[in-house]
Amino acid sequence: MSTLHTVNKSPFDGTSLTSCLAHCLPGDAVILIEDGVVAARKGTAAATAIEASLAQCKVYVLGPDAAARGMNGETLATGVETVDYGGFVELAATHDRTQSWL
Amino acid sequence: MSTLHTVNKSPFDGTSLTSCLAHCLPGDAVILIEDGVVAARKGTAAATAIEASLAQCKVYVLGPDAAARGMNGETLATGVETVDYGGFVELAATHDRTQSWL
Amino acid sequence: MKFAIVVNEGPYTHQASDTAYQFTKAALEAGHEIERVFFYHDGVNNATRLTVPPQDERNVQRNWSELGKAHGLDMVVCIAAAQRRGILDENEAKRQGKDADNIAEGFRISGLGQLIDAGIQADRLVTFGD
Amino acid sequence: MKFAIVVNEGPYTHQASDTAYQFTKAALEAGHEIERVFFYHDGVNNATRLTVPPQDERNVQRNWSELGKAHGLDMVVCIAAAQRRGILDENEAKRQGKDADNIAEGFRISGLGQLIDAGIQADRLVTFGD
Amino acid sequence: MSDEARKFLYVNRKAPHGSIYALESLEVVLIGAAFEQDVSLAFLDDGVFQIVKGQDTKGIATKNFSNTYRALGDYDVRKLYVEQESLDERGLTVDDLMELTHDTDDEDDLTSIIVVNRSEMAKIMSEQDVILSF
Amino acid sequence: MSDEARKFLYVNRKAPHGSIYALESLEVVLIGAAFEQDVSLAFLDDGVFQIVKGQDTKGIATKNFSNTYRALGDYDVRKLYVEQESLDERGLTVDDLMELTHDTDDEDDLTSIIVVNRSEMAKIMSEQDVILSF
Repeated sequence: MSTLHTVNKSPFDGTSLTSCLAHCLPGDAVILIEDGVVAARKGTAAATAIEASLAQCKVYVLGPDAAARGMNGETLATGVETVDYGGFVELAATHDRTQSWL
Repeated sequence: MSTLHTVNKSPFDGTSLTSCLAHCLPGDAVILIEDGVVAARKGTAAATAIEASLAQCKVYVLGPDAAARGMNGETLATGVETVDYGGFVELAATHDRTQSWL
Repeated sequence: MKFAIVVNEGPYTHQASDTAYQFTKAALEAGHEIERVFFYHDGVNNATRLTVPPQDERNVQRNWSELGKAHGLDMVVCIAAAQRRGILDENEAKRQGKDADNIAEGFRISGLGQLIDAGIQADRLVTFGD
Repeated sequence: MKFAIVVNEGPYTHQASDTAYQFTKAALEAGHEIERVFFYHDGVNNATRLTVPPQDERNVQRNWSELGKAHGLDMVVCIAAAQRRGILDENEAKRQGKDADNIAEGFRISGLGQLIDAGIQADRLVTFGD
Repeated sequence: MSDEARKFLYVNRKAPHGSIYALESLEVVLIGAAFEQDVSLAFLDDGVFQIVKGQDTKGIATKNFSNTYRALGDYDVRKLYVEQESLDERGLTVDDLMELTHDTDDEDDLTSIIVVNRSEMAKIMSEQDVILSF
Repeated sequence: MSDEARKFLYVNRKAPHGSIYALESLEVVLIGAAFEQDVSLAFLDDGVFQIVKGQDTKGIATKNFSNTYRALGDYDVRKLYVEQESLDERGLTVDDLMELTHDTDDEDDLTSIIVVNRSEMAKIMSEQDVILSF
């Protein structure tokens, strides 16, 4: 039994990523979407928090949202995987429930 | 020349109060409105940040919003003054400009 | 697999409705079923036919209407949220004594029970908002 | 003193429109002038006459219309924001080939220039949003 | 899937009155009660402010729906999970919260408020069929 | 008061594309240019993401308005203040930003981007007649 968590806010603007990561359990996954993708830009405090979470859950970034914000493979934190909308759907299907950290 | 800053978000949910306080100058005033009032509840990290700012600027809380969130004089951080909508207008009139930290 | 989609934000101000649309489209393309799309809170504002977005921008409302038509989606607008925000169909307009209605093709107005029901019927419920 | 008021959020979802209303009312009561109230972004959604809020709640749209009437306020709805969100007056509806309009009494639709102009004419500009 | 009771969790993370989410969450919970599912509410982050006592909305001229939380027990909504860490960070204790109870067959009403720590809250979330976020 | 140029500051604190504010701010600035006021733009907090280079919105099917920032110089909008601390916190340097310039009478185009620290930004804000927040 595992959860896909979605985070759509910037960690510099709000605390939803922090709260999400604090409630993730082993086997869960987090997908960063919309403005939430900026958390995955490497070299920031948010990216460090994400990298620390990777020991227990997977972290994904929605590629189209990352590209819109000028991010690409090179600027992405280590260990974060990129998916498209189809990959997002697949993650929602393969986890038992989805929780949106709005 | 002074500024009235308005902050309408909870400091536990977002970073606008932090950013506002970092851009306040001596003689400025900050008014906490809407969900922003919860920053003035005493005994929190936000209240401590506000109390530290009082050396250079005044901090007000919009009373009707505080009451709506169950706050009263006893639960308010030291040095924060309460005003009603008329007092809010007065503050906007007596400062040279208003800046909303949305 | 059956998905229920919840849209909490209106068009343009936030990206939530766009993301919900792209997700729904991708789910259909992957062969999943959409049990219902439920428009809630400001999400009801996706359902007005009176929008006229700039020609060089996407048309959020029309995207939903067209996707709904192509796939026979059940697109439900929360009645309580719609009444607060001025989204009405012909019946509601009459019942409330209003002189106009504005609901777009493919949407229907119904109660919050449809949200609970979607949660019961679908395998997965995904919420998009702010 | 002359105030310009900017309202960036629609009714009910956020408190911004309520706060702007209370501020405007208090400013008038204190003898100040209101140069203009400018409804921008989702704030244009305050200007639809089709809302039917629950009877035990305040009527945000009617509050504005009544305050505007009582004090002759210039309440301007940003045309670009209004078009994206489906707020139309009779002229705009005709021009855009829409079969209905929904603007409420006391509001007028105009351009973003009216916001700049308000900033130039007023002594103080106060923005309410999210 | 529709024949057995599903576990619904309503997650409340926002302060009341500044936005409509607290009120709307309460409305769905009350309507949802008729569906006889297994309902829980979670109050964490700024959501804990929703059930603080002494809320008085006269000054902002909006509806004071905070008393409606007291009706939850009558609708058989008995599990209100409140996160301890969220209270702590906001300078609140359980004494600052409204007394929210439900009837029982024997003797006194029982409290519906269940204070849990963050990892217990995470576990509760992980046991749900449907999570509705407000 | 209306006969002399007023100092207008457009304050941009939100990331682009997740909400409409960046686009709307740009629209007002361009329209406002006709009013011949003294216009400045401030990019701080997540607002610095608005002028990051390489934005590609094809995948989210929205309008890529980021190139429009390049037109600001043609509208005589020449003061784009960017806060250093905001860049630092987001792992950005000025090299990650678009090159935004304006014409001058002599020789080459000049950059419109003026990187300032937080206390300089506070001072710039304190010198304005009107602040529009996005």
